Amino acid sequence: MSDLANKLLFLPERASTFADRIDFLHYFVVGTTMVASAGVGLAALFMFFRYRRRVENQTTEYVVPNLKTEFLFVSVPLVFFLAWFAIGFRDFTWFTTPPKDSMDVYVMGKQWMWKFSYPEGPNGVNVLHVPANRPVRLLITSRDVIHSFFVPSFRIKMDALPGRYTQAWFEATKPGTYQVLCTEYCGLSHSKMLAEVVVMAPEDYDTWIKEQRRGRLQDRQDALADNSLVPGTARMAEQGQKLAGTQGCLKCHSVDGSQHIGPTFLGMYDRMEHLQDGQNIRVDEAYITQSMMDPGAHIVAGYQNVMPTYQGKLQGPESAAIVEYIKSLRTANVREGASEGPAYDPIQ
Amino acid sequence: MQSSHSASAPGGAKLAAHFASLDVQKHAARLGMWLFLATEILLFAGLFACYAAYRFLFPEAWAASSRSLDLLMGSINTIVLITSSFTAAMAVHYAKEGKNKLVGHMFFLTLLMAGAFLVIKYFEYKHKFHIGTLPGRYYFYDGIQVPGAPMFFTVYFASTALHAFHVIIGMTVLAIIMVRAYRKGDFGPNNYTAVELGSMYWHLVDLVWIFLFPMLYLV
Amino acid sequence: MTPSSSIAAPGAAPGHEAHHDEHGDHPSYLVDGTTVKSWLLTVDHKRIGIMYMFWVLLFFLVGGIFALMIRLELLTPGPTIMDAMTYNRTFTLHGVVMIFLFMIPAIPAIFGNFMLPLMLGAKDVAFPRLNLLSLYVYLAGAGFALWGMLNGGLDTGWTFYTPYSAHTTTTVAPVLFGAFIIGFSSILTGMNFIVTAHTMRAPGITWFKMPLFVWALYATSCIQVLATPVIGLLLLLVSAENLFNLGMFDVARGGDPVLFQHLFWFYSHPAVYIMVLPAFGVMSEVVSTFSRKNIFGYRAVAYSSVGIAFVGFFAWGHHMFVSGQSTFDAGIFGALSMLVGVFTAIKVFNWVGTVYKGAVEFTTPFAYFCGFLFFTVFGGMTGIAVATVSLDVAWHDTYFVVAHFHFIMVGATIMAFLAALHYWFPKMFGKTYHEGWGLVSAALIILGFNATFIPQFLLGNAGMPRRYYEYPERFQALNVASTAGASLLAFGFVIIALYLTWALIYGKRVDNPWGSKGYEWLTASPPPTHNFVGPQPTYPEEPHFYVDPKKAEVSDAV
Amino acid sequence: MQEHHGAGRYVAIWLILSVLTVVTVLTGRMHLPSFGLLLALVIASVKGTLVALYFMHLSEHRGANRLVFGVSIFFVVLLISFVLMDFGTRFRLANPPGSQYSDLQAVDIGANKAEGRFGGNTHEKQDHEKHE
Ligand code: HEA
Ligand code: HEA
Ligand code: HEC
Ligand code: CUA
Ligand SMILES: [Cu+2]
Repeated sequence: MSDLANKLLFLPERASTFADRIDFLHYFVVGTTMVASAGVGLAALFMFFRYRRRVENQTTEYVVPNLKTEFLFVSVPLVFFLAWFAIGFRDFTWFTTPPKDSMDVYVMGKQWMWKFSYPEGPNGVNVLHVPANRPVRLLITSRDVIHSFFVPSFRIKMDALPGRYTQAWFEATKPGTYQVLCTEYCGLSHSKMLAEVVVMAPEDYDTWIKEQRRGRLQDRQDALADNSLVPGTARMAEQGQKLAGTQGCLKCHSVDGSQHIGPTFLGMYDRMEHLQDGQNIRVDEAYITQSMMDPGAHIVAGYQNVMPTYQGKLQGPESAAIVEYIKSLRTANVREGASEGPAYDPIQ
Repeated sequence: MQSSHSASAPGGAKLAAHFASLDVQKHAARLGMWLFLATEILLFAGLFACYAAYRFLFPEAWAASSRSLDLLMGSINTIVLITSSFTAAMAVHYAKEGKNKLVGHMFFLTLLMAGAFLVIKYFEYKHKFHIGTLPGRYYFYDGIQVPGAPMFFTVYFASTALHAFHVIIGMTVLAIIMVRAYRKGDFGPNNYTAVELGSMYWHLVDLVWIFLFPMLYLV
Repeated sequence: MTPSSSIAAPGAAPGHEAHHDEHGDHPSYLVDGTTVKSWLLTVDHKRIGIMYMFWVLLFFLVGGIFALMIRLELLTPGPTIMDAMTYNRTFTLHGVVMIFLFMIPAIPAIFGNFMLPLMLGAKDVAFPRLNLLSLYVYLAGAGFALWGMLNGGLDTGWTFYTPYSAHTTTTVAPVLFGAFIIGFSSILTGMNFIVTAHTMRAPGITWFKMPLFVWALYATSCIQVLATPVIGLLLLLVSAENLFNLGMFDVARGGDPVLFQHLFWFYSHPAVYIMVLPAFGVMSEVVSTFSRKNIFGYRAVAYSSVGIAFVGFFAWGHHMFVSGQSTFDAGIFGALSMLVGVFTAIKVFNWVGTVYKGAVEFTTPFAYFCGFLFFTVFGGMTGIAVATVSLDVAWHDTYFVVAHFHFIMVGATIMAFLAALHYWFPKMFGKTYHEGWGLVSAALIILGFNATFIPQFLLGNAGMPRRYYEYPERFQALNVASTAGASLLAFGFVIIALYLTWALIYGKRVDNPWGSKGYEWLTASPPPTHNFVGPQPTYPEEPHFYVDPKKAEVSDAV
Repeated sequence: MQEHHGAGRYVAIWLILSVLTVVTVLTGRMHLPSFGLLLALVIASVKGTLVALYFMHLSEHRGANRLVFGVSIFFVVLLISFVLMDFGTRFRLANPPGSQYSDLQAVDIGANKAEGRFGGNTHEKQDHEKHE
């Protein structure tokens, strides 16, 4: 019965205890909505047929409601609404108070990918492994702007706020793979900020995490990752790498840390660069773009102003791809991994 | 068709064609002004909410930062503004009696004190730019080393700047009325709405400061 | 002129008033001065209303074109007609234009301006020059916003959430500043209406004899005056953040983005009632006129307008259930949101009660009323659904929310806007349109509307987030349905634009084609410049009094 | 409709306001521990009321004006109190780090001495990983 309702309402598969809890209320509310609106609509339609105008300038009776009617108008909806509120709020409190024995996973949203890390490792990108039938608490944060972690099959959602944690918990009920979507607008690739939750049978999960912690099967993570879910940024960085080659950036810039005609790309993103005129500047997206379009604007101390401009030679998306590439070469001077606490890089 | 002003009632007051009577017109003007003042109050409400939120979160930073402000200058400014409010109230008093010259004088005093207020504010700002108690990322003061301190100065600058902006608007309004009192001298028992509304605006500026002062200087 | 004389011959050929413009002693406001200057510098509330109408419809067209671009883009899961950046700008501008430039001024500034003084028996609004100023302030703000849109656009969504809005490289400041300025226009209109209602009522029109449209406008104006300044300040703070790094919401220094959301919704939730209350007011007039009945439960409807305006201020946190706001606050806001629903329900039931024992004529405005009734209940009840805290965890920021607010903004407010346009078209221009075309396009619009937005509810259930440029393939079928519906909807609007323009020029002359006994119909159509000729008309017991005077027996029950 | 009072009344109000200012400065200087801000705000409200009632003649204006003023103050209080309630009761880690309602330190949001944001916050990156 509820499967049929789910189909009719296009609800996704129900795969968490929270989903089991709220779906009934969902049918109740949506059902009442349909009945009430159809009822009001039909009542109006009926009255229109019943009380059609028969003569022009027809006069009518003066009808006013008595107190009982008005009381009915107020109390019937109020009873429904308060009941929904009561049930809804009870479930919401349940959702916002994770059980004591839940397992913690740190989630970090970042333009435009999700990172997951377990308190004692491992870290992963865009794939979250959890055991079925055990409560899991997500401590969610963001590195840049607000994101929101949404798993339709679990019916859960929680915003990721930069520089602080929010929490959400769930208990998955059946093994499988479920999609994670970002539901707070976060910029260009908001719609590509997808990830997935892999729910494993508890025993499988235990062996999985043991292997991960032993650090032997590092690439297993990648094998599990569905390629179509690799975030746009990753693809962009790849593209940027190609472009850097074809556009000749790599003739002057190394990617291994060695100095060449220009400063190395390795670790360039987000470092403080000392300029010729004595100023310091943080290398960010804007600065990198500017360096490509107008290289003479800021000269890095110790280098010549020989870099050609790429104004007009690179399309917008191309330069963005190169920026992503350079960003992907950042070194560990920025704290990685949510398990170290919320790190926040202001996007300057 | 564009005849919003037509009939002229005794006492110099003009009755616009669409109002029933002078009394109604005055009531309308006052009510309009109060509504406008309500919008001003709610404009500052946003800042008060930011203030309250951050003060709630960072009480130590608030206490420390507020002590770095110059209480003497702040207190002087408060007295100055209260006094200017008093002269503005007196202007209405004289307007009702038709003493246009005194109305002008009172507003002149008000303007003078408003000027003084701004000058003192200027020195306070200058000092802050000097020692580095500035909003957000511009903050470079070593004296206060508590999280939240830059936030205090963000709130400080946002609210005092918005207030100062209101002071300047108020000064413009009062200056116009002052000139009218001196030049035309047509205020009288039946025609003092302009003076009254202008001074109401000024009182609001004062009112906001009455709250800003303890909030910023006396936490 | 007595009331009875003005409504003696409904739908009849041109009454004597209609000829005034020809012999010129009391020309209608439309022809009293024909120079451009006489329009641009007018202080006549009616002309100001007409000028607003021009601009507001223009911005509706702009917003509608953006909407169609969105729908086209979402036809396929991948890129269809534009790139991601353009899409993000498109939905932002769609939201900004529709809300700030179209919906907020739509009914109050056009029909409110035009009808309010007529309904109160006043010669004008209390501050005619402020009224004109509000128009120019609006245009200045719109100019700023458009300039910003053309010079780079803005990609934050209409909610401007920080920290994204503080850091995006698109042109945030001009658009925000434009919206800030438009806020002043909204405040000016609101102040004017409140003061007008307080001071300019003609003798005999007491508070509880005011037409319900006036009550609705009054409540709307209170919200405008009290809420708008808060967003004004907020827009300034965000611009300052974006331009100078003021740091009020700067996370790295202890700022809190959720505080931004509190301030934003403190305005924007009441603002949705700025958009819908005037619509409710219009519908109260329409349903009375076309069922020739006094409003069932006049006082209840009047009070509920004020009630909605008041409790509307207590509900803002329901937009932030999963934003990191506390559970406690979520509970309070969730509970208080329910109260708004009760007040709206009172209105809905009383409208239905008005049709009861009426004498209904099914005309274009009444067709829109029927659509409106269904959409309001459905849209409103889905509002209650998303206000149910636990359910919103799943629905927040999905297409379910998009469908909810379009149901109530397009479904309720635009239906009311169209009803008002048709109902008062004869009042404003003294001419009438072709009823057949009216009904056809109403049918198209109601159908197209359902086809556009019902699939979106299902999309939301299925889990499609909003503001998505690309989406997983499983959502495509419903998106195609929605796009198809949108084209039907657009088609309906084009037909309306055509026949109304035609009617403006060639329409049949009429005075009071509906035989309405609303107060605004007591004067000629179109009204003369000062609204009344000669002494002020005396006002009957109450507006919309269609009782046969001979057997004025009053049945005080249902 | 409006009575006309002598100037004495304004002088009196002015004197009271000045005295209250001095009082609030003095009590403010004492840095009263918990109720200092409260006291200051009470004094400010008294002053504000005086200004509104007498300088702005609210005491003589019609009810509608009083209603407008009262309602606007009410909404200010509403806004502030709901916002504070949120901060006070939300999940602690969701409050800004370094604040009194969060268990996280300011360094967690990237503040450090070198960049001169909060200055020398001595809590180095430490054992805050274990939130319990
Ligand atoms: C005109 C505009 C308008 C109106 C009137 C409303 C009305 C309501 N809205 Fe809506 N809303 C929006 C415009 C509007 N909304 C917009 C634009 C957004 C999205 C903003 C964004 O994020 O971009 C939004 C989002 C929104 C949310 C946030 C969703 C989310 O992001 O997660 C919520 C949550 O509570 C909500 C609730 C409500 C409620 C409770 C009402 C109530 O007022 C509805 C009351 C009406 C009724 C309840 C119908 C009448 C009832 C009956 C006839 C009774 C039926 C009988 C029985 C029960 C027996 N709205
Ligand atoms: C009043 C407000 C309003 C109105 C009327 C509309 C109308 C429409 N809206 Fe929109 N919409 C919003 C307010 C509104 N919207 C807001 C606030 C958002 C959120 C933005 C955000 O996320 O930030 C949104 C978002 C939004 C989205 C989600 C985008 C996303 O999240 O990715 C979609 C998608 O389908 C959509 C579609 C439509 C459609 C098809 C219409 C159609 O109903 C439009 C039909 C209209 C026309 C086709 C115009 C036809 C006009 C004429 C032909 C001219 C007539 C001229 C004369 C009479 C002179 N809207
Ligand atoms: C002819 C050699 C040359 C080529 C080709 C070249 N660069 Fe450079 N680049 C330099 C030099 C030299 C500097 C340092 C001087 C300056 O800042 O302009 C530099 C600086 C930069 C900087 C600023 C680095 C910093 O640390 O501040 C960026 C970013 C950059 N280049 C990106 C690129 C990209 C992307 C391309 C290819 C599309 C490219 N460069 C091609 C020579 C080159
Ligand atoms: Cu991340 Cu949207
Ligand atoms: Cu809302």
